Amino acid sequence: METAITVVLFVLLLATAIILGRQRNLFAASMLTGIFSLVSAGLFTVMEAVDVAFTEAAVGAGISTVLMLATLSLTEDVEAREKKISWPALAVVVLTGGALIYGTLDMPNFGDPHAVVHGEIARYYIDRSWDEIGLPNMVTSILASYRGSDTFGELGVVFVAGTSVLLLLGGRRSELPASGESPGHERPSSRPPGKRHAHVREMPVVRTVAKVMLPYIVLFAFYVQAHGDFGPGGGFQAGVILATAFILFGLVFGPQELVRHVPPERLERIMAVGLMIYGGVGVVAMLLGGQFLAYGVFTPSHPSHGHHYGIFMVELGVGITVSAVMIIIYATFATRRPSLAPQVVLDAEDRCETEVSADDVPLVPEERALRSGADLLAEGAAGTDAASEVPS
Amino acid sequence: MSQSLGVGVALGLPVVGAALVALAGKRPNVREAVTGLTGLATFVAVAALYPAVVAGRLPELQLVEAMLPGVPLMFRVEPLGMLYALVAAGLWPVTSAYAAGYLREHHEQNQTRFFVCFALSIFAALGIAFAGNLATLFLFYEVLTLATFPLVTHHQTPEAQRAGRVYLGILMGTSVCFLLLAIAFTYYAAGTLDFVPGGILRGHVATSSLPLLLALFVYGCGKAALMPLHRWLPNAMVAPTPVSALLHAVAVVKAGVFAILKIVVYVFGLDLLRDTGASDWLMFMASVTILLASLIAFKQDNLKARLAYSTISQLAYIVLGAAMVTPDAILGGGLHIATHAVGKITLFFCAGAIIVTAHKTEVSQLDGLGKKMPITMAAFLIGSLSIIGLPPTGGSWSKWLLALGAAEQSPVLVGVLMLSSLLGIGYLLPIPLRAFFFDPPASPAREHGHGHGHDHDHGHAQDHEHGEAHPLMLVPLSLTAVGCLLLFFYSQHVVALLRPLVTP
Amino acid sequence: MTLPNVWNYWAVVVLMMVGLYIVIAKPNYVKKLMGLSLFQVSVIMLYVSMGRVTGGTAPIYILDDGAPRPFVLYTNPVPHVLMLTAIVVGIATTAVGLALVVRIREAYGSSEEDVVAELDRREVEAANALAAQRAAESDASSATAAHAGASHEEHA
Amino acid sequence: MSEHLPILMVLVPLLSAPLVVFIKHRKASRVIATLACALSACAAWTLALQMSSAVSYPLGGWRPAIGIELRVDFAGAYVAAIVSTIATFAISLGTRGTREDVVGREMFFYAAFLMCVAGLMGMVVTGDAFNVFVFLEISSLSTYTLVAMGKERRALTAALNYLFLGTLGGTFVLIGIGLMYQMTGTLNAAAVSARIREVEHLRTTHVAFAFLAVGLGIKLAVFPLHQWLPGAYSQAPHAVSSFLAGTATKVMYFQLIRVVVSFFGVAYVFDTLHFGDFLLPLSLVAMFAGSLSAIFQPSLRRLLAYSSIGQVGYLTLALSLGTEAGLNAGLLHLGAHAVTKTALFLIAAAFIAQVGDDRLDRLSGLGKRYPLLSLGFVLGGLSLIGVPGTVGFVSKWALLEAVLAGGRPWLAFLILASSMLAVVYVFRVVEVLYFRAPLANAPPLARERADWGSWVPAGLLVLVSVGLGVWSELPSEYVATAAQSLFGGAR
Repeated sequence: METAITVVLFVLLLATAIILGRQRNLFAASMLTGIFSLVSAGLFTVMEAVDVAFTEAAVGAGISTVLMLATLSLTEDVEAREKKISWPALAVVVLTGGALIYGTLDMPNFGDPHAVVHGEIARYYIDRSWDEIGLPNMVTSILASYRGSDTFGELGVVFVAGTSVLLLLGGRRSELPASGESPGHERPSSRPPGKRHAHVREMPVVRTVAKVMLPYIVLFAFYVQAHGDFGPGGGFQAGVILATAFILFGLVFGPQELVRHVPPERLERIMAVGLMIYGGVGVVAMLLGGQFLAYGVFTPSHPSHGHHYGIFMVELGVGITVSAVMIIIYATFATRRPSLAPQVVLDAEDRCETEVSADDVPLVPEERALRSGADLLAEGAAGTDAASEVPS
Repeated sequence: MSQSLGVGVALGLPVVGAALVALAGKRPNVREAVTGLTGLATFVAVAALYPAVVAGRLPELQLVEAMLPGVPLMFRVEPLGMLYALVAAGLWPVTSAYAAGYLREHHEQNQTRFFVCFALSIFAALGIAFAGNLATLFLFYEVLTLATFPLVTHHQTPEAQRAGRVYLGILMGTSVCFLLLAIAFTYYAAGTLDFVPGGILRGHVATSSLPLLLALFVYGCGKAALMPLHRWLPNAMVAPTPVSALLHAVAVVKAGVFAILKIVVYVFGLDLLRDTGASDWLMFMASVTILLASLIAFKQDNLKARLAYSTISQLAYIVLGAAMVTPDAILGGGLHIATHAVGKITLFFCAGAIIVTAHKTEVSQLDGLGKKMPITMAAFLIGSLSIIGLPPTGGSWSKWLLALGAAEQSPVLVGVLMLSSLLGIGYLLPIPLRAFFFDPPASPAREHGHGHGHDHDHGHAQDHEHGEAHPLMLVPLSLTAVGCLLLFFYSQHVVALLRPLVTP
Repeated sequence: MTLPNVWNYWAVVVLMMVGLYIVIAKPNYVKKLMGLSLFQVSVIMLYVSMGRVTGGTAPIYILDDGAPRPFVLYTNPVPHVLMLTAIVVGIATTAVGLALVVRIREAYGSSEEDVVAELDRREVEAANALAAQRAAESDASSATAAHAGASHEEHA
Repeated sequence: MSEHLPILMVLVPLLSAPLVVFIKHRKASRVIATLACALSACAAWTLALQMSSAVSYPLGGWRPAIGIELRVDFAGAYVAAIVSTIATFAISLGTRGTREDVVGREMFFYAAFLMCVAGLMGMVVTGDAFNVFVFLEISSLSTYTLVAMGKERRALTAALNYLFLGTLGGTFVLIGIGLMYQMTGTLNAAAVSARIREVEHLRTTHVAFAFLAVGLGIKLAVFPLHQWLPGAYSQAPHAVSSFLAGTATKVMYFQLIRVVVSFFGVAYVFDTLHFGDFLLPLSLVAMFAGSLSAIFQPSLRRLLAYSSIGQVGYLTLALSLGTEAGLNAGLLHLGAHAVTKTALFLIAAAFIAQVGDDRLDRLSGLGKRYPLLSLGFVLGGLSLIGVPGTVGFVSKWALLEAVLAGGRPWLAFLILASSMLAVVYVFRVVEVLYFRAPLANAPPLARERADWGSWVPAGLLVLVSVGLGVWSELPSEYVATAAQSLFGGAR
């Protein structure tokens, strides 16, 4: 049974991947990446990797898709031209794949419980983590305590991502629209006249549903944050979910509105705070005479309690930074004021020709800036045919 | 202790001089005064070491514990180095006086850079002379190359830059590719780099690979200008004449042959070479170089170029002496370092004086010059005799000793020496002869209508009146000419100094 | 020889290679990034597969009144932990990459590799041409200077 | 406190980064960043000089292999000291040469820089395979951004290409770690090397090593995988290019050594896999191709970047010998080249600050105008060539001895021949600086005043590279013990 499901999922994944490779319309392609992540999340669940599945679903299917759409709203939304099959690339791929296949030949059977991987170390975690730390979710114990510094570094990566995006795109925010009524209303559509589609933000249903949903999403985020010790979840997933709440808000009511309510300056500080909390916990442990991140020293009498406190704080730090960074990244992308630089394409003789791509024409910057992934989604069809107007 | 201090002083003075010169750059008089004074002081400091060396108490100075693992940066003044240092340091003040006159007459640019690099080259030469092990020798060898590079490219004209590239390419290339390789191999094989009387290689290197190692050393010392690595020397003649004089007759080229001699004596050891015959091929190459270079010198009309090729051939004498590894040959080679230095620097001084005073660069233009510049041409005559090896000049002794050594080895080599001396007569003596006994050309344009763009350049220079060279040039060249004669009478001291090399 | 039962590793490898091919072969930067994330997700699958234990449950203790039930077969939790980190790295890389793509689109007016490369090549060529021209001019002047110096040296 | 040194040298920059962002003050952020690097350097040096044997630091108090262990041996301390010191020198350049929109948001620049330092330091000190990957990604990600901050728009493409290649490299490393973990069931260096014996005949193990080697090879710019390097080095802001030139490839090289020696073991890698036979030819090609293309570069920083590719060739060549002497030479050259190349990039930065751009023809005849800078470049260049009296010579000498001890004199000759190419490209610059007439029609200088912010560190590094060339026993002895302890008993 399980095998059957796995096979089906793999087939789906392969199909998605190949279509993604051939798909020239990048909106569709980014949708496909989202689908790919979702299906693989399913695969992870089948393989009992619930935390991974959870995270992959939240990140891969959620955040990264939104980011790609936001990017596409600032760049072309279609590949210039189908490239012939590239033999060198194929050679590299075949070589690498061949090496990997060759490597699998001496692997233990799939799912073999006696494989070396499941040996001493894994045994130790499974057998001892309950007594040493006392959390039902082993993943959380390992992640936050046994391999705590990995997670610290992981948080560092998130922080770097936030910093980098701010450094790269934070420079040019499109200024806020005249305050007062929330934007999105009676704004001229971002589409050239003639092919005007209903604007997502003008759909009362969407706005109402969003209004209703937001609190629950936030609530769920806090639940995941708190429940990470007992079930799948934890700071990272919680942070992402919290961020998605804000991102949804941004999508529906416009990123300008989001930025107005959640000023990026504050977010930047918050994102720093989370990392400092995590490091701080470790440093405190050092000051109390233990090693970095040795939570046991908090309550020498009863180390496992110390671990509870430590892990709680650490997860908190993770949640804070992750959510802050995710919101920052989305907001920075969505509020980036695009340049009206005309698109440059290669003509037959590889001489560059400059020309204005179709959807640059009718837009003034502010408006274009306000378009975000969701609109483009709603106008997916229009997006494609607008794109197909780009001579290639 | 005081001895090692003396070594330090001798090495330090040129550096100090360079610094002072750089500081005094703005005021030429101060600058040249400083140069001259440091020159004299250095000579005194070097000479002060002489008694100790003769007495066999070799002064030592160790600067750094381990410049390389197990290899200190240290100096030991042994006889050969003493001789080389004396020659270099002794001719420096003379040359700097000459250079002062020459550069001023010549209105050269960048004179400060010139004098600074000059002092540094002397520093490097002394370092090579006193080097106590191969690593130290190599260090100063490279310093010498780098310090002379700006002197070669001094004029900064495209051709000067081209010459500079050849110079750096050959000298640095050979030293990095061959010499360093040889040194590294020596260290790997023998475990030490010290100069030890009797050599350090015996029993460490297979007899079959000895010739190869010797070749790496000999051609690694590209400064010895042994064919086929001689191209850089004629190229370097674009440099101002004082440079050609001191560096390309004394410091640089002698550094090459000196290094070869020192390596043969203290790294290989005469006995080892004699037993294995590893240096036979070198005798051949040296002989070839001697003859070929002399023949080429014949064809050179440009005075400095002719002198350059004569230098190449004379250097090969010393290499030959090293290759013959008989006591007399070694002594002769060592002595030839001194005699050829004095003789050749005289010739270059004269050539420079002629260029500056009479604006003549070609041999064929010198007819009748003896009347206008008698002293200069007389000095030139003496120098030529010394180079050829005729009495009453020092050159005769070194040639004699070399001939003795050659006689021990094989009659062919004696023939080579004789032949090359004849060639020397052929390409050197005509110059003073023309100067004294030919009539000045009525119109050089007619006489040499075929060749020499120079003639047209100098067409107007021919008739402009000039007398003897500027005293600042005349005095030095007379001094060195006298030196050639003195060496004839006092060369036994030099031989006595070198004797320990061959009698361990 | 009997092949070990590793067919799903092979499936993973195939997915990986599709991603890799997209990264290398596709000219569009966004597409490349998509391929990159495909590649990374497949690597995650590789890890998760190696952590799988047939019949094992998710690595969360099954508690009977506050104590873990004995003799339960759990999946190996370590790969899961590692892959949580890997996922984060992946999204971080994607974000930075996309930001760069946006900047490039603004600077070059294109997000296609070959176009951008072409534009760069021209920029370089133009700079070289300018330099060559500058050098030529000043060489002309310095040559005259040098000649002056040379003749100087002869008719001083 | 001293037992915490290993983690401190990572933690100080890693925690200063959020601090900088939190304080959000332009001047303060620069001061904090410099202080953080300096502190981390102090920690590294103290550890390096006081340690008597390899130091192990169990993070979280868990015993190694259960938790993550930081493991610093002599070589690690040596590399860490170099990295943090060079970071201190490089950061002193501040945000010179960054694109204009950094102005006002310097704190993010410094934060990214600090994270980059922290990542590299972390890679050096950690003894856990996956932890290496995490820190690798920290440093890489911040590096991409920092490179993109360069002035010209080509910096952006350079950064993105680096991102693609670098991420592929990182993912290859990840795959390699995964297969290694699958075969040994542990991620801890010591534990892995203890168990590799049992599985070293398995094909999976071979592939694991192959992927680790290729992945690190990309980050290390081993010859065919070096395309990212010239763009990244020549386009990045000055602080970044100086820092990367000195450290990035070096740390990766150290990681490769660790993978070979500490994880898989020399015997397995060289006797079973014949890794040397793959690495040696690549190194030779790199030595010649890198230096050769350096000769024809129109701009100073591209020239230096290509020379770096050549120098990496020496490093990998030393490793490919698979002997302790080779390791010794490699570590020596790592330090020597780090110091020299950073000094040269700092000098290039100073020239750019004065002249405006680093095209060679713009530098003609500046030797007289900037005697100090030019002299510095000459000395640095000599050390690059390996002229005696410079630290470059010491390492080249060690390399020669190692090669000769390996019984391959022809290899020694090739090394020296390739360093002739270094002579060519260095003296090409020297010629331009000293023996060319200044451009008659040169545009006016960008700035007249001396730019001490970059002159002083450059001068210091040049002095170091010359001083250590003469008093070479200081580095030689330490590195000898390092190589010995790293290699000890490996064969």
